[in-house]
Amino acid sequence: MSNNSSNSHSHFIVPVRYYVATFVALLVLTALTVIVSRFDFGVMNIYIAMLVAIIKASLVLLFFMGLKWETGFIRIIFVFTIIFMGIFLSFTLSDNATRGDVDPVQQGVHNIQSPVKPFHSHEASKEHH
Amino acid sequence: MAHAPSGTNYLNATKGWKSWLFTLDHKRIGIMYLLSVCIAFGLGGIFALLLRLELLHPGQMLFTAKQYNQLFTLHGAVMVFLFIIPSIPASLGNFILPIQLGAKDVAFPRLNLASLYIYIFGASFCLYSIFSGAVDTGWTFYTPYSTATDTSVISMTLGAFILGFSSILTGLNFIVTIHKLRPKGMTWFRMPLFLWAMYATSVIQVLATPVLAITLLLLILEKTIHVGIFNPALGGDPVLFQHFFWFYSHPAVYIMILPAMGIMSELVTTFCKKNIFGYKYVAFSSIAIAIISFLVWGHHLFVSGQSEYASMLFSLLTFLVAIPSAIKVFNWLVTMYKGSISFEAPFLYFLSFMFLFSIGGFTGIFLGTLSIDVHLHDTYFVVAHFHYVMMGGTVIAFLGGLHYWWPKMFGKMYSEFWARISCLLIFIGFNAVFFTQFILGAKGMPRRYYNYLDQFQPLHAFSTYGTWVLGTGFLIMAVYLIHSLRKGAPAPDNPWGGLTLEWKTTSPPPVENFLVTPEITHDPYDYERAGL
Amino acid sequence: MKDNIPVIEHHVAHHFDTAEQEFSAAKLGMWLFLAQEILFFSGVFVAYVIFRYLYPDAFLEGGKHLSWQLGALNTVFLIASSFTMVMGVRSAQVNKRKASINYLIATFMFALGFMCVKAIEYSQKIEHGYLPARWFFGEGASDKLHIFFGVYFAATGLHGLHVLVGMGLIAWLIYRSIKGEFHSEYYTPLEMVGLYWHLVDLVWIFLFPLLYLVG
Amino acid sequence: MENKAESLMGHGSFWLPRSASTVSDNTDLLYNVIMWGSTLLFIAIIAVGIYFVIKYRRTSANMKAEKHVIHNTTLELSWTIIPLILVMIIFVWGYKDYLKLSIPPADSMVINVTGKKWFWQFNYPKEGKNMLNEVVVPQGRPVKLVMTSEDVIHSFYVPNFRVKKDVVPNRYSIVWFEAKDTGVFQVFCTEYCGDGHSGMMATLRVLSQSDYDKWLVESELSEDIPLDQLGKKLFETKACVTCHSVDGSAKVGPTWKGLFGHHVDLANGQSVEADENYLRESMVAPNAKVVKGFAPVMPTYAGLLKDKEIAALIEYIKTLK
Repeated sequence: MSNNSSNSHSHFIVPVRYYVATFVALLVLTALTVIVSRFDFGVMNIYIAMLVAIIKASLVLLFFMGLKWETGFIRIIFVFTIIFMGIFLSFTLSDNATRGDVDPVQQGVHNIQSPVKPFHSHEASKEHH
Repeated sequence: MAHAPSGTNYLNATKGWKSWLFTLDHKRIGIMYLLSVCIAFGLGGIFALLLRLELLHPGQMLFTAKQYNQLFTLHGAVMVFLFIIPSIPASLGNFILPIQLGAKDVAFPRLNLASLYIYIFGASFCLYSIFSGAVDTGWTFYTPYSTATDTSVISMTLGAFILGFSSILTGLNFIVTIHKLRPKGMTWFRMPLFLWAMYATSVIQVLATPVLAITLLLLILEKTIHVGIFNPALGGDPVLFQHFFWFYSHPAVYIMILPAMGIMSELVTTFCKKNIFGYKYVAFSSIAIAIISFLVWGHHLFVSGQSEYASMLFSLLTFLVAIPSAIKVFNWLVTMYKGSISFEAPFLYFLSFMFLFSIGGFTGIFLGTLSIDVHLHDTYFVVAHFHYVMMGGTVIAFLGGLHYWWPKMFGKMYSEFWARISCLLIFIGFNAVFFTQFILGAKGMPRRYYNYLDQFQPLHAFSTYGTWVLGTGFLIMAVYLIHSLRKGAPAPDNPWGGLTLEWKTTSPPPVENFLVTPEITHDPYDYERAGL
Repeated sequence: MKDNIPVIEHHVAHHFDTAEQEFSAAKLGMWLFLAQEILFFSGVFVAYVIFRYLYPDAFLEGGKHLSWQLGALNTVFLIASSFTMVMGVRSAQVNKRKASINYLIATFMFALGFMCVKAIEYSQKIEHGYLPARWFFGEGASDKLHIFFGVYFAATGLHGLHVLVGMGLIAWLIYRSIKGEFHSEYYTPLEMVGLYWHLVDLVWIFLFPLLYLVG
Repeated sequence: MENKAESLMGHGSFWLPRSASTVSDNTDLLYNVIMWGSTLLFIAIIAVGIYFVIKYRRTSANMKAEKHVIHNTTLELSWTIIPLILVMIIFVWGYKDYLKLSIPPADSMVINVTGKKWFWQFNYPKEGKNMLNEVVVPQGRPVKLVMTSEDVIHSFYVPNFRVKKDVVPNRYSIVWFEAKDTGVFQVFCTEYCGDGHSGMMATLRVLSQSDYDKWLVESELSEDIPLDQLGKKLFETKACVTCHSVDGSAKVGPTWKGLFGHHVDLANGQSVEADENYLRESMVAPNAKVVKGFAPVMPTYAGLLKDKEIAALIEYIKTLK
């Protein structure tokens, strides 16, 4: 019952150069993000790291996962997924960020039982394990 | 139209228990789901009867406080996870969706069977938790109570986690089916509104349920290895758990109600012999509900310690979700205008739904209003509100759909007389049980109370008497439906005069749904064109 | 036949009209599955963001306790495995079936490398007591450090589980490829597992800087 | 002094208990507006429905639909926009009232509240008073409760004041009110917190400013009543009654009836005699010896009971033969 199975020939076959270029770009960006993180740009560090991560993720999505060649609906799914994730994140954060606006006593936690031992003089272990 | 009254159909095509357990036919899977959810409903219903019996008088009657707490938790968990969420989509949806679409099966039949077994696997975890020191946290598993209690939280959450995947896979299957298996001529706007509703439901199932999965997983991690993020003693935030939990569980409310709305659209057109009023408004309001449902979860947290700003935001968005629901109600109402209305049992369920769901909707406005929710939150008012929506809405619609498609599913007619009696009893009993609880709640009676002040006793007793009427209604239904399977008159292909595709095949349908592939050339409800 | 692999023909399931329809249905289903995977992981990311916002010190300190070198090595492993994965799929599409099998084996090996590095990392953390709160006995400047490690283990643990599942799937693909099931006419499972595998890579692309670098 | 809270069912309107704080009238007004508005709309929907159902029922003369009206944009838009406007009005109104409920006046008197399984502890930081399951406030003065929990989430709810707020462990939450009238009001816990949840109630007494001042200087214990009678009183006021019975029935904890002088089987397999020392220990370190068949859920009363009160409770237990 292999009726017109030749159909699958019509699939677009991605030229190898896209894959190689993506691969190289990902490696370069990884190196970049590691190097940048070794310098202290203050709060900018996380923004740079996230920007690079988003570029890397886009490359994987567009080329490795073939989103560049996909039709409308799959893109819509993807966009909605990201939107809902964004809503989840931003609404939850908006709660945490504005707690205590009415009365500061409502902010923060008290009396927690932390299992963390205070730091002594293990400066060496800080960087190496 | 195909006629094969004495021919083979999906029920008798193959025989033996193996032909059921290993079937890939969406209709048989739907029937097995139907059986499963009905058992779950019976179990949850018995829990409910026992709960109300305990509340007949203040003080101890049948159970200790702990047993009562376990009972209400099990009632909630069984009803939500085992019954309502899979009720319409997995049973009626599985059976009807491909047929209404004009497809031979769902897109992934093996996956469909797998979701059934995942459901049963998850359900067995839940059952196990009943017998291994039943969980007493309430179905919401709020931390830190759930991480501190010594009852079987882990097996119940694991069960719900697994059931979530059953739900995700069903939703995924339906979306792909609707996208890829529409036959020629079945354009988006020629789809019956039940399919639009199922589509919107599936979107929520796929995009919201995974958050429940991660929430429950983190809860299990919290309980076993103390990750700390939900545990205030370790610096975590229990309110964050509530955010996580309701990010799924509020959209889940729409997983429950949207398919019910889909059934209502089918019922009103068929029994009024009239095209739906405002097809596109009804269709798009389903999609609108699905999207807005993701934005409102914080209205469960108005008094939880959530920030005032976040509460304002969630209250605003909550009111927006009321609009598409209202649009649907108005459109159904006007659909009846100048129709030819007949009052068979499914239509009685439609009328009950209109009555009960409207009350559920209006009382939702009280709870969405910030200042009033402060008073009503976690009282019986909330209990009554969500029962009006979940039971008065979803369960009533489920029963309406069950009676509507019963002849199609089994090829047998049930007793119309007893169906009307039972519908009436359910309607009266339901209102007796739950309308009373609105008054109790507004007066200040908190929910999840094992014991209560003597002054609340008369109303509690009245509510309990109502459950007996309600229970009788369901008992009668069980009897006449089972009786119809053995002794019922054979059903014609189209007993109600419906126009959607399921009525164009035999009752029960053949294995591949249609003997002749149907041609679709016009609207699903075009009674004018059909000349009926 | 260029390769000495038998060709097993694929039969289109009865409810589909064409192989094309079947393929596109599978692909759509897979993307929906990936959507739910993303939202599944979103829980961990939300937890990360919230607690990073609440306890910035703990998260800055926590990142310093992790080895960025091992993290970077793992990133390279996953990127490389993603590359070999697409090449594996592509080779099957153009009927280079031996090459396809070799690429799949390479993917598997990179994944194994990832898990080995992960094991080294975990054992180091365990040694120093940087564990979720129940067993946490490490030292730190911030008293919320255990929260960082709670998130770290939840996130990397779930990701690691996904890698393990992916390895199982790839092994299964290798077996089926050797049997000759995949060729230019039929390679749906290859493509689907490929998509899954890239998602695992995608999650790591975010976890790596968030946990290891921005400390 | 009358200690029983006023009836929630007996006073107030059909729907709501009597409104007794300065903000509760706002809540009630909006409640009634929504209630009457919804009722009218609901009746309208049902009336139209019933009219259609009767008018267009299937008869031999009406075998098919008379006319197929299938869309009307004006109608659709009007029943989208009008409800939208209505709910937006309600939203803004509710939000404004909510802000009033949320923001305590700057000159509020502060009482610290601790929720525990299963009682409420009230501490007056300035006045130095400690109370259990009972709180006394002056009339006409804003009171701010700064609340926290020692175990799980509880919720502080006074129906007559229309205020409620969850009480979360390791965090502080606030609720405030200003009582209009004097009286005794019911306090509930409304966040499920376990076996004693429904017993976790307190009473809130509102006194006129002069009575309140008098109450402040009054000594907590009246010296002249016998110890066992004092113990009986404490059994109620210190929330022992939530978990223990005096009639032989088992509640969350074991009964006190016939307890004194008898042997008690413990969860660890041992058995002890219930003498004074055992009873005292069970109050200040309840989890040291847990009775067989019961969960170790009792909080410690160390610091909550004075020596004399412990002695009084022991005397009371002795009387329960």
